[in-house]
Amino acid sequence: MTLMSFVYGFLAILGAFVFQTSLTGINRKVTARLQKRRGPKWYQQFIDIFKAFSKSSITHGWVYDFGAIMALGGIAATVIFIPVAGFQSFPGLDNIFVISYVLAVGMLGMAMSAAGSGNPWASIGVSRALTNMLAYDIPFMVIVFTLIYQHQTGSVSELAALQQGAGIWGWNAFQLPLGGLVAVIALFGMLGKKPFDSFIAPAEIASGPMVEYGGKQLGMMFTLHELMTFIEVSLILNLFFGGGETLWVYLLKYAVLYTFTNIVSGVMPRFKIDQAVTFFYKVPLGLALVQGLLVIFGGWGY
Amino acid sequence: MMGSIIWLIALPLLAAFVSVVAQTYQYGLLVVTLLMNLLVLFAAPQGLTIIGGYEPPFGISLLFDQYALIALLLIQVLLLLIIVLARPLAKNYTPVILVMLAGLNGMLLTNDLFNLFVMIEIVSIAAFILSTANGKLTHTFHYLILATVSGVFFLLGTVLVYAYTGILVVQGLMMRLASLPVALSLIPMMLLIFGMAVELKLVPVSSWAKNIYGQANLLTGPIFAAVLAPAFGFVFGRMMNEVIVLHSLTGYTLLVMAISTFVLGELAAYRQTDLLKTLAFSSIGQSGLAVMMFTLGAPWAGILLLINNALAKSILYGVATGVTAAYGNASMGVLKGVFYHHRLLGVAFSLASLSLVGIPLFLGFFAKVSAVMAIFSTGLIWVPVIILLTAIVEGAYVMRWLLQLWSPAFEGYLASKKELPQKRNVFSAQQILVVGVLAVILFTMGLMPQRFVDALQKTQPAMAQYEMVGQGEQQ
Amino acid sequence: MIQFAGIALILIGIYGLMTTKHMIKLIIALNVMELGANIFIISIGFVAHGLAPIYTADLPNQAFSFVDPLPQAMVLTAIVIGFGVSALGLVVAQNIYKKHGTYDLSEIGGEE
Amino acid sequence: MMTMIILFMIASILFAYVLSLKEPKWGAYATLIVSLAGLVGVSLLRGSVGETVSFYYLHFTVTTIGWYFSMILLTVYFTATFFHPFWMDQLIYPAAYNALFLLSLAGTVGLFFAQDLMTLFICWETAVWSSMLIVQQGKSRQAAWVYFVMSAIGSMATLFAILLTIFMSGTTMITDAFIYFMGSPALGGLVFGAFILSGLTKMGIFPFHVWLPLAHGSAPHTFSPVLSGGLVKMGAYIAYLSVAVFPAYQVFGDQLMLQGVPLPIYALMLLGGVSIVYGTLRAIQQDDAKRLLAYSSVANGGYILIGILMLDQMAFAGGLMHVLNHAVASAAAFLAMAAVAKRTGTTKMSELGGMIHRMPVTYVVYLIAIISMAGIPPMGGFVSKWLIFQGLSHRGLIFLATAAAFGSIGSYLYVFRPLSAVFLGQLAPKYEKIKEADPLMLIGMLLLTAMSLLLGIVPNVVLRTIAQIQIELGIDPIMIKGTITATQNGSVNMLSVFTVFGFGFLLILILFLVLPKSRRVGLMDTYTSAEFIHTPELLHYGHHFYAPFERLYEKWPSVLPLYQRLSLKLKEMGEWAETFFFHAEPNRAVFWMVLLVILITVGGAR
Repeated sequence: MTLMSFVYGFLAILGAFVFQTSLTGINRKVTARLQKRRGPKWYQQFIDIFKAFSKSSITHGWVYDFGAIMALGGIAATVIFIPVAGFQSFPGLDNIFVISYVLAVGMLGMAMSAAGSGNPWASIGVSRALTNMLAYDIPFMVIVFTLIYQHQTGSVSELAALQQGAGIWGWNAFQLPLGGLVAVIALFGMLGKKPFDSFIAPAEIASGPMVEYGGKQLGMMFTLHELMTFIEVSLILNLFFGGGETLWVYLLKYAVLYTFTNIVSGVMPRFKIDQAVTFFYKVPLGLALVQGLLVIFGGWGY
Repeated sequence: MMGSIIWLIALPLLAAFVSVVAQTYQYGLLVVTLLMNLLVLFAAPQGLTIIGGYEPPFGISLLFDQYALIALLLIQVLLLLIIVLARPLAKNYTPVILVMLAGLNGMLLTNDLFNLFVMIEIVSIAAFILSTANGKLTHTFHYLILATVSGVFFLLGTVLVYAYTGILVVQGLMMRLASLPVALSLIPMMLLIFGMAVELKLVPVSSWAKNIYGQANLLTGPIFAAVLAPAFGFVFGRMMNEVIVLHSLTGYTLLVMAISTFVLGELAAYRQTDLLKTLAFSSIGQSGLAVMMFTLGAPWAGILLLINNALAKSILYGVATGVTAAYGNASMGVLKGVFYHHRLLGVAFSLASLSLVGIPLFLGFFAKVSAVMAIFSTGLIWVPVIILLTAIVEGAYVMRWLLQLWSPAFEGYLASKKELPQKRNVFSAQQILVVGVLAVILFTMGLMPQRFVDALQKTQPAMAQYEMVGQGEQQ
Repeated sequence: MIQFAGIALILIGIYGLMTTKHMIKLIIALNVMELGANIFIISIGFVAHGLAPIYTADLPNQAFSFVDPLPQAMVLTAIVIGFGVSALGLVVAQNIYKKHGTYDLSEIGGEE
Repeated sequence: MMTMIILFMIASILFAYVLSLKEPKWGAYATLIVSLAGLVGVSLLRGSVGETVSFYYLHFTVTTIGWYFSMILLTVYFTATFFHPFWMDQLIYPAAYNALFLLSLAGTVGLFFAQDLMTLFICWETAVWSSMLIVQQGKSRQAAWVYFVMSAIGSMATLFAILLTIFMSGTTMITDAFIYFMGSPALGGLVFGAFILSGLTKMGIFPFHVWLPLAHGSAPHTFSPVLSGGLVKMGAYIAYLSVAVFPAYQVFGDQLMLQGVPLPIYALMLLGGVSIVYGTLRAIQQDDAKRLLAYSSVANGGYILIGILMLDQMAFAGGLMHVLNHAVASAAAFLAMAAVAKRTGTTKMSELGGMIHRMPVTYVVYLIAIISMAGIPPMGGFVSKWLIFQGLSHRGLIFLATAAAFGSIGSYLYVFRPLSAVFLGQLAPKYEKIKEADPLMLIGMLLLTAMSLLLGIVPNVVLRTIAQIQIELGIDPIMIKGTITATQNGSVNMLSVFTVFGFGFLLILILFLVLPKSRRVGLMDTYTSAEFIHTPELLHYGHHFYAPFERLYEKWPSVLPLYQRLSLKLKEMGEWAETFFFHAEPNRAVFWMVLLVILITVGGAR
C-alpha cells in the first residue's frame, strides 16, 4: 500500500467513469436505432451529469447527503478493488466476497439516502431494488461458490487468469455453460436492465429511488450508476469471460458484453417484482444448482 | 425412660385419650407430644425392639433403623410445622391427628406384617375423618370405600403370606418368599401391592386423590400431601426392600402402573386451571415416580424424591390453600398476581415449585438425577426418557402457575399496579414464619446434596436384596 | 371348601361395589367382602380335628394338631377395624343424606 | 482469582437485591458496576488457562474457549446495564430483576468455565430459569412460558445425554467423558443428538425457534439485548462442545460422508440452513422491530451452527467469530430499539418514523449494528460471514452455501426495514418533541458500536484467540499475518479494505463539498405526483415494506401452531386420563383394581 496505489486507484475510478459513461452514451444511440430514432449525441451522458452537478439543489437533512456520499464513496472504493486486465491498484483485495459486499455499502447508502428524503416513492423503489437484489444474487452466488470450489481460490484476478491461454473455450462461460447463462441473466438483474427494471419503473413509481434527487445529488447518483455498471459488468467479465490479457482486449470484451445486454434489454418487456423473484428462483437458481451439483458431485470441469 | 422407641406410638395414643378429656389443652398436648417424639427419636437407640418378650417370629417387634429414622424425623417435623401453620383448624381435629400420628409412627416402625395392616387401617380411618374437614363428604365416602377395599386386599395378602411361610416378620421375609414357587407367591404379592396402591395413589385407583387433595384446606392439604403421602411411600419402600418379591408379571404391572401414574398424573395436572387440582395431580404423579424408584430397586432415589416432594408440597399446599381461602377461589383468573402482595409466600412458593420440578440448585434436581442414574443401572434406558419427557410437562404447568401468580399484567402489556387484585390477609406473621422455615429447610438441603445423598445411600439396609424387573424370575 | 365360601363372598362383595351407587348398599357390599375375607382367614388356620391351642395336661397325646391361633387373632382385629370403618362410613352416608336428601351417589353428582 | 470471582458474583447478587429493595436505581447502578467488575475479572483470567477451582459440588476450570465466550457474554451484559437505571420504574419487581440479572450472568459465566458435566448443566439451567423470570416482567407471560418450555425440551434432552455419558464413562469431566463413545456410533449418535438439542433450542434453530421471537419481542427492553446477544450464545457453546469436545467426526467416521461431513452432522447443518432461510423470510414480514431482530437472531444462529459444526480452518473460525460479531451487533441493535422505545413507547415500525431527526446518535448506533449484522465491510460481521462462505465453498457444501447466500442478501432487506421505517422517512408530529437518548445509554451503545467497527478493521485481534482454540483442538488454525487474514482459498486485509473505503469516501466527500451547497427543505416538501398530502404519517412508507415479496410466501405454514396443537393434544390426553382413571366414582376404581387382579391371576396361572 503505497501512495502510488492511491493515485492508481483514483485513476481507475476516473477511467472507469469516463469509459463507462461514453459507452452509456453510445448505447443510448444503439437503443435509439433499435427504436428507429436518431438518439442523442454519444457524449450526452457527460452533459447530463455535469449539468446536474452545476445546478442548485435541495437537501432533506443530513442523512440524505450522507447516504449519497456513502453510496458513491463505497462504489468508488469498489471500483478500486476490481482487477482490470490483471491490474489492481491494491493487490490482494480482489476477493469476490469482498467486492460483492463492498458493493452493498453503496447500495445501502443509496437506499438510506433515498429513504431519508421522506418520499414514499423512493422507499417503494428501494424496497423493489432490494427485493430484486435478493432475486438475482442467489443464483449468482451459487455459481460463485461453484467456481471457488472448482478452482479453490476466491480471488477475482486469479479466477480470470485461470481462464486465459486456452482461447475462447477456456472461458468459464463455455466450461460451465449453465453457470455462464445464469451469470448473464443475473447481470441483467444487477444492471437493472429489462426485464428486471421494475425498481426504476418511471411510469408507476416515478423513477424509483431516484425520484427525489436533483442537482448535485442527482449527478452523484448518475455517476454512481455508471460506476456500478462498470463493477458489475467487470465482475461477470472476469469470472466468466476470461477477463482480458491486455487492457484493450478487456475493454473490447467489456463493450461487447455491455452492448449485448443493452440490445437484449431494448426488446424486452418488464417483470413485476414478484415475477422477477419467482423467475430467478425457478430458472436461474435451478440451473445454478444443477451446474453446482454437476461440478461438485459429477466432477465436471476438472 | 425415654430411651425406647415404643414411646413414638404410645405417647400419641396416650395423648389422644387425654385430649378427649382435657379439651382446653388439646392443641398444646399435640405440640408437646410432637416435641417429645422428636426427643425420643434422638434418644432412642437403633435396633430391634421386642415387645412383650416374645422373640420374633412369634411376637410383634419394632425395627428402628436409619431408614425409619429419616422417615420418622421427616414426619414429626413436617407435622409439627403443619399444625402450627394450620393452628385454628388443627384445634378441632387434635385427637384424630394424634391417633393418626400414632398410626404413622407404628406403620413406619413395625416389623410385623399384620401389625402393619392394623396401623395402615388406623391411619386410614384417621385420614377419612380428617378429610371430612374439606366439607365434601361424598369425596370422603369415595376415599373410604376405595381404601377399605384395598385394605381387605392387603389383609388377604398378609394372610396368604402367613399361610405359605408361617411367619409375619417383615425383616427378611423376602428371603422366605423368594424360595416359594412362583405360582404360590404371585397372588399374595399382587394382593399386597394392590393393598397399598390406593394409598400410594397409583393409577387406576387414584381417583380419590383428585378431590381429596383438590379441595383441601390449610390443614388437610399439607397433611395429606406432605405427611401421609411420604409416610405411605416410605412404607412401600420398606415393603419393596424386605417383603415383596417381584416376578416379571407383577413387576412389570407395578412398573407400568407407576409410570402411567406419573405420566397421566402430570398430563392431567397440565390441563388444570385450578391451583389445588393442579397440585393434586402433581402429587399423584410424584407418587408414581417414587414408587417407580422403589420398584426398580433404587430406594435412596425414592427417598430423595419423597423428601423433596414432602417438603415442597407442604409449602405449596400451605401457600395455595391459604391464598385460596383468602381470595375465595383457586382458579387462575382470581389468583393472578397475588404474590405481589405476599412476596415472602411467593418466594417460598417459587422455591418449592422449582424444587418440585427438579431444577438445579434445588433438592429436586438431585433427586431427579439420582433417579435417572439409578434407572440407567437397571438397563432400562427408555424409562429415563419417559421421566424426562414428563418432567417437561411438569415444568410447563408449574411455570405457568408461577408466572400467573407473580404477574398481574394482562397478556401483551407491561404490568402496572392498577391491575393488582385487592389485597387480602392471608397469613399471620407466625404462619409466614412457618412457611419460611419450611422453605429454608428445603433450600438448605439443596445446597448440600452430596452429603445428603451419601447419607441416604448408607440407609439401604445391608441385607436388602433387590429384585430387578426384567432380570428374570426368582424361583 | 370353606375357603371357597370365603372367596365367593369376596366376589359377591366386589360385584356389589362395582354395580351399585347407593351408599348404604356400598357399605353392605363392603361388609360382605370383609366377611368373606374373614372366613377365608379363619380357613387358613383351620386344622381338621384340631384342638384349641391351649397347653393342657394331655398335650403330649395331641401334639401337632392345634388349630393355628394367629389367624383367629387376626380376624378379631380385622372385624374390629371393619366395624370401625363401617360405622364411619354410615355416619358419612347419613350426613350426605342430610345434606343432599339422597343416598344415591349418582344423584349427587360427584364432579363439583 | 477464579474463587474470588465466584464469591464476588454470589455476594453481588444478594447485594444488588438488598440495595434494590431500598432504592431500585441504586440496584441498577450496582448491576453496572458488578458486571464491569466481572468483565475485568474474567479478562484477567486469560493468562491462567488450566487453573481449576472447586466450589462445593461445582467444579470450574479456565479454558481459552470458555474465556472467549465469557468475555462476549460479559460485554453484552455490561453494556445492557447502562440502560437499567432508566427502566426500573417500568418493572413491578425491580429488585428481583436486578438480582436475577446477575444470577443469570453468573450462570452463563459458570457454564463456560464448567469443568464437569453436572456443573455445566446446573449453570445452564440456572441461567435459563433466572432469565425466564426476567422475561415475564416484560409484555407477555405466554412468551416467558414458551421460552421455558422450549428450553426445557432441550435441557431435558441434554440432561439425558449427560447422565447417560456419566453412567457409561464413569467420569463427569467434560474433556474425558465423551471419549467413551469413540467406538460406539449408535450410542454416540444418541448422546450427540440429545446433547446438542439444548444448544439447538437455545440458538433458535429451525423447529425450536418458536420461543425466540416471542421472548425477545416481549422481554423487558433492557433484557432483549442480553437474550439475543448473550443467552442465545450459550447454545453456540453447547454446539461447540458437542462437535469439538464430543469427538463427533470420529464417532461418525464410518457413516455416509457428504463432502467430508458425516451425515448426522450434515443433517444438523441443514437445519442450520433452514433456520437461515426461515429466519430471514419471517424477519422480512415483521412489523415489530424487536421481533424482526429476534428472527434475525434465528438466521444468525444458523450461521453460527453451520460454522461451528464444520470444525475446520475457516468456517469454524468464522462461526466462533460470528458469535462475537452477532452478539455485539444484535445487542447494539436491540439497545437502539430500547432507546427508541424509551422515548416513544413503542417498537412497532408502522407507528414510528423520522427518528433520525431527533435521535441521530441512536441512529448511527443502529446503522453500524445492522451493517455488521448484514455482513457488509468494514464491520465485524463481514469477516465472520466471509470465513463461513470461504469454508462452505472450500468443501463444496452447495445447499448450505445457497442458504447462507440467501440469508446474507435477505438480511439487507430486513435490517433496512427498521432503518427506513423507524429512523428515516417522515417524522410524525407526535414525536416532534422527543429528545436524544440519555448520555448514559449512549455510552453503552457507543461502546458496542466501537467494538463492531474495530472487529471489522482489525479482526485479527479476535482471530488470534480463535486460532489458539483451533490449535488446542488440533485443527489447522486460521492464518494471521499482520492485518492479513488468510485461509486456504483466499485472504483479505481488512485494514486495507477500510483504508480504500475511507479513500473512496474522502474523494466523494471532497467532490460533494466542492459542488454548490444545497438548500435545506422540509421533509414534507417532496415530489408527490401532484397529490397534496399534509399528514406526515400518510407520507411515511412503513406498512408491508416488501409487500410484493411477502405475498409470495404469506400463506406458508408457521411452526408455532404445531406446538400449540401438541399442547392441546397433551391436554386432551390429560382429560382422557381424568375421565378414565381419575373419575370421582368409587365403582370405576374398584372395577379397574379387580380387572387387574383378575388379569394378573390369570396371567400367573398360565
